[in-house]
Amino acid sequence: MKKLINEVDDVVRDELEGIAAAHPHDVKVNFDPFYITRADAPVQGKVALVSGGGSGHEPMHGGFVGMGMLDAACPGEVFTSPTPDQMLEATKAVSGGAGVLHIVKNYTGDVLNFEMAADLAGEEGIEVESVVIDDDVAVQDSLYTAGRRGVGATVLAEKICGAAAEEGRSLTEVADLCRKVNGQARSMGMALTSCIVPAAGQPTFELGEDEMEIGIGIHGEPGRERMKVASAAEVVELLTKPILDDGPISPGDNVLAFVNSMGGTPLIELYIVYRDLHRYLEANGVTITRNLIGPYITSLEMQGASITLLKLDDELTRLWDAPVKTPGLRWGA
Amino acid sequence: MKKLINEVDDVVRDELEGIAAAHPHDVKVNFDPFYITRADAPVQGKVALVSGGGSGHEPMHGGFVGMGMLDAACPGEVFTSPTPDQMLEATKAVSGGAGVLHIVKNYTGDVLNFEMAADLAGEEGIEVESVVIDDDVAVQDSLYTAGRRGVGATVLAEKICGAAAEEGRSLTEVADLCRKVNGQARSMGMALTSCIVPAAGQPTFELGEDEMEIGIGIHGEPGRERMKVASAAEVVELLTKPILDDGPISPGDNVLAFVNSMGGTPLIELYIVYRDLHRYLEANGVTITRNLIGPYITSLEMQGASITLLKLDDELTRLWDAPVKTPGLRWGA
Amino acid sequence: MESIGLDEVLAWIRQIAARIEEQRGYLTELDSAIGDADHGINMNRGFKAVLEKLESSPPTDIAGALRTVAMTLIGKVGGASGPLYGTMFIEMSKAVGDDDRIDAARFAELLRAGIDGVIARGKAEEGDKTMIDALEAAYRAISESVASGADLSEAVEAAVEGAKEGMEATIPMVARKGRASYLGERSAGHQDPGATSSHLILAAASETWR
Amino acid sequence: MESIGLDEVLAWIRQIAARIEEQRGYLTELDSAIGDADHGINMNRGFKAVLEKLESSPPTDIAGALRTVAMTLIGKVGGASGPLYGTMFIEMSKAVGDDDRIDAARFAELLRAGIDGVIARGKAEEGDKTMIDALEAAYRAISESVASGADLSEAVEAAVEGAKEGMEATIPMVARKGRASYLGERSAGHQDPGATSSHLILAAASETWR
Ligand SMILES: Nc1ncnc2c1ncn2[C@@H]1O[C@H](COP(=O)(O)OP(=O)(O)O)[C@@H](O)[C@H]1O
Ligand SMILES: Nc1ncnc2c1ncn2[C@@H]1O[C@H](COP(=O)(O)OP(=O)(O)O)[C@@H](O)[C@H]1O
Ligand SMILES: [Mg+2]
Ligand SMILES: [Mg+2]
Ligand SMILES: [Mg+2]
Ligand SMILES: [Mg+2]
Repeated sequence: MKKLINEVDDVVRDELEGIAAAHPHDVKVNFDPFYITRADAPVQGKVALVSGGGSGHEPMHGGFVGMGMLDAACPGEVFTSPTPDQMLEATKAVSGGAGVLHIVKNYTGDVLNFEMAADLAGEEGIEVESVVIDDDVAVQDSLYTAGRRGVGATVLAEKICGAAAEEGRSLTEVADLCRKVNGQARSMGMALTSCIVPAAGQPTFELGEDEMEIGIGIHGEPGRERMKVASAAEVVELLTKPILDDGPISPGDNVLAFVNSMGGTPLIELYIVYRDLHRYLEANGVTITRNLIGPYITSLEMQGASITLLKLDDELTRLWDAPVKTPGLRWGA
Repeated sequence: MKKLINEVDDVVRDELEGIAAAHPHDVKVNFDPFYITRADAPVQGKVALVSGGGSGHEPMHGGFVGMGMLDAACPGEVFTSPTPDQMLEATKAVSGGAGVLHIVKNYTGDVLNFEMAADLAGEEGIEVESVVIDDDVAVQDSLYTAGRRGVGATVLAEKICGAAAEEGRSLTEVADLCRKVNGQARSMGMALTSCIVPAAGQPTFELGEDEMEIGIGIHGEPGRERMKVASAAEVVELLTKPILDDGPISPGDNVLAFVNSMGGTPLIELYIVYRDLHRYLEANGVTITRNLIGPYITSLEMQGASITLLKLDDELTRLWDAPVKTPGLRWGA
Repeated sequence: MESIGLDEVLAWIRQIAARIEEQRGYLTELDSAIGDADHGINMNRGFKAVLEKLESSPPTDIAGALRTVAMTLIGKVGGASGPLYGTMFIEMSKAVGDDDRIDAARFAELLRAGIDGVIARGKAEEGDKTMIDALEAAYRAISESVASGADLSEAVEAAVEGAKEGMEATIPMVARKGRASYLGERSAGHQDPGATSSHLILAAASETWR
Repeated sequence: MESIGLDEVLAWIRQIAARIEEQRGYLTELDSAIGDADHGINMNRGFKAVLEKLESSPPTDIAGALRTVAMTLIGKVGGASGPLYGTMFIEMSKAVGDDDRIDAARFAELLRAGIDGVIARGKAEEGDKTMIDALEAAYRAISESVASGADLSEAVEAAVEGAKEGMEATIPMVARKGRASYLGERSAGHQDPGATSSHLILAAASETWR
């Protein structure tokens, strides 16, 4: 394993110390338990947004704390959900009296831990709503399983709901908006190489020199299908067809297209993917009116990419365009 | 070779088509010859900034075209300097009557091609000044060699000089400022893995499972020393000590610290490097007052990082903070 | 052994920690086949913290010992297994009440309470390819054993046997809960890591209470 | 062969393109040891474009043919070798003027002019481990050969021999120019890619003009 780290057990702590040193004017880092809040938290009268999840997906979530996006993020160990005490403390730290929205990616661990935290926060008199994001079409959705994973739509939901909260909308409104974003967004990812969990020290899975994994999860969970590597245009079709087939996006729609690096794939390749996505959608009558291209929800050093499409309307577009000022996403401020 | 690309020969064209599709309101892409300009170019009365170099370093330079930074970028083939015709056409396209600054990284190819282009532009009556960036302390500087390479300082110079040009400063002033930034900045990089030039199809160099290369160039040029992999803290010292030993930065100085990914190293590791850099500089009496952390001058999918330190004063700080709106770097707008 | 008290419960917990530490790589390997390669790491982090906690604030009764395990797992493990095992030990702690001795029948009751907690939290059923498969099979075995008049050691040994069968039964299953469910059919052919750690937890009891 | 005209010059250029295409991997491999692994790719891209250009706008005299090579290399190669070889062919084109035949002495003069162009642009000297080492050794050899009365074929063969020696002489050198100079002492022990392509360019002449 080759990584720029110190002790394997200190990866998350060291990272948080880096974030604290790098962005002292924007965020506050709490070390016991681990959580990150806006430097100006709590913002009185504003619905507060709290998210969290395993580390290893940077900039998500810690990099999205700041004006116009999250109020707090709870980082777990690498690829491991954080614990209820972190979420509870973060929730208390950012609660500004207007309620707190928990944005939870749909993984059993995240869901269970956030559930416990929401119960505890409720007992302390803080109104909490939870929205579970489950946009990954690589996984068959079903009432009898853990359901779909939460992936790229999380970033979009955090941005859009963050903007709505800044506008002073109520907890119910922001939570409904979050459900709307989740309902209108679909994602799928793929990997060219495996990531290496620092504590494991070796690749999570083995891929042959000429193989790729389609439908990969952001924790290196195996995907739908292992196949021979293909061109960017073919990969785009393999990812985008299931997204379009899944429902919410139809010909004639405007979408936000989010082309994401899994961590090890550089921007030059993302732009090629974007080009092919643009063509594919054009051929299918779907118009890209907003985009986001870069490493925003990563899987350590995994090479690969994911595509997220969010159906846009005027409201979502306006909230997407609203100013945001976080270490990981910034415009208009 | 595993990459999200189509035909190897089309990598740069496909990438440019992606950029054109992604940022139509911000940049214009010219395809014959290849160059990228601000959508609103030429800006009358403003000194225009033109840079360029081989592709494979994204977002540099194309991603830095826009308000407050470059007026044009000329992408060459992967890791190969662009050609004089590109530079000449780009220079003509953005010239707003106040002169054009060529920001050139010190590689023989870039220097020679930009020299030819500057001569040709001069023949066409456009005033051109050229500044060569050579901040890489991994290479021994000498009058009898090609000299140092231009690396991370290029990004900082493009941002700072872009802000100065926006303020309406003259060509001589902007060129002098660029020389000042270059004089006060020093960099050094390292690699954990090799990159793969698409047309070559295999790694540029081989590194053992437990080896790293200290002093690597951004084209996979071998570095100063190959050694056993070490902790982030040790790597930081290996990169930063030569930077501090080199001259311009002394105890008591304020610096901008730029921790850059070579492309395949994810943000989680960069923050750990930043933490260790922060400590190392603190112990050496140097204060970080600004920072930039992310993949900004990459080497395809190479894993590794580089550190650039720029000594700041009030002028440079103010220009760094000035609004910038490009696909790759954005704040205040 | 007819029954146990606080000391034996503490010895059990220490043995769990030791066995998890020892099997950490194996559990993680199982999780890398159908999950995210961290189950051994998670459990080991949790039980190491439990040991520290037992040192720094020694519990004074069985309920307190089980509660310490629960709260530490909840606070340190994260992932799915943290809240699930945390809930299991909380429910066992609640069920044991003020008792200072546990015999075979009582242990079976505690196990039932713990399993019900896991089900309430995780909504898994037998056959979903989770820890529930090992735990339910263990409960069936211990119930039968208790009914046939076994003492604690014998009953726990039966539970371990049951857990082992339940654990191995997960191999052909297609996962319907947890991270492995994302794999659909591809999850078949691999043993569930959580079922494996459940077996380990019961095996630790049997190894201690002889 | 005593002298050559436009047809032989065109044949030479085509042979360069063929040999570069064939040796493309080798040149790139050399460049990956001490450069950035693109010299073969660069040169091949350039000479493929030269072939297309010769098809689409056939030159009418030797100067025009050499100029086409020059301008196409400048416009298509990039890197260090683009402007350097571009300049070399420009200066050869200028030096040939209106001549429609070239003999041994004249070819030596053209080579001198080309080399001087490369030096003016790149500021390298012999011993810097660049194409200049192959080119200057080639020039010395062809000058001697011409002085001793050789015809064009013999003279060019001598030039190739000289280029080969100059190319091999770069192996132990420590680079002082170009990308290889970044390596300092570590550049020793590797043959310079540009010197190798220079040898190839002259070898193509000798292969054509027999
Ligand atoms: N809903 C559930 N009910 C019961 N057990 C579950 C459930 N979901 C997951 N598990 C168990 O948790 C184990 C995985 O634990 P672990 O790897 O620590 O957490 P994570 O999946 O969050 O990484 C699985 O092997 C399975 O036995
Ligand atoms: N200043 C120079 N003068 C003469 N030749 C040079 C000079 N710099 C580099 N070269 C030659 O150029 C060759 C490298 O060409 P190439 O790989 O195509 O360009 P780049 O180094 O830009 O990638 C070197 O092997 C060397 O022979
Ligand atoms: Mg996990
Ligand atoms: Mg090159
Ligand atoms: Mg797991
Ligand atoms: Mg080269």
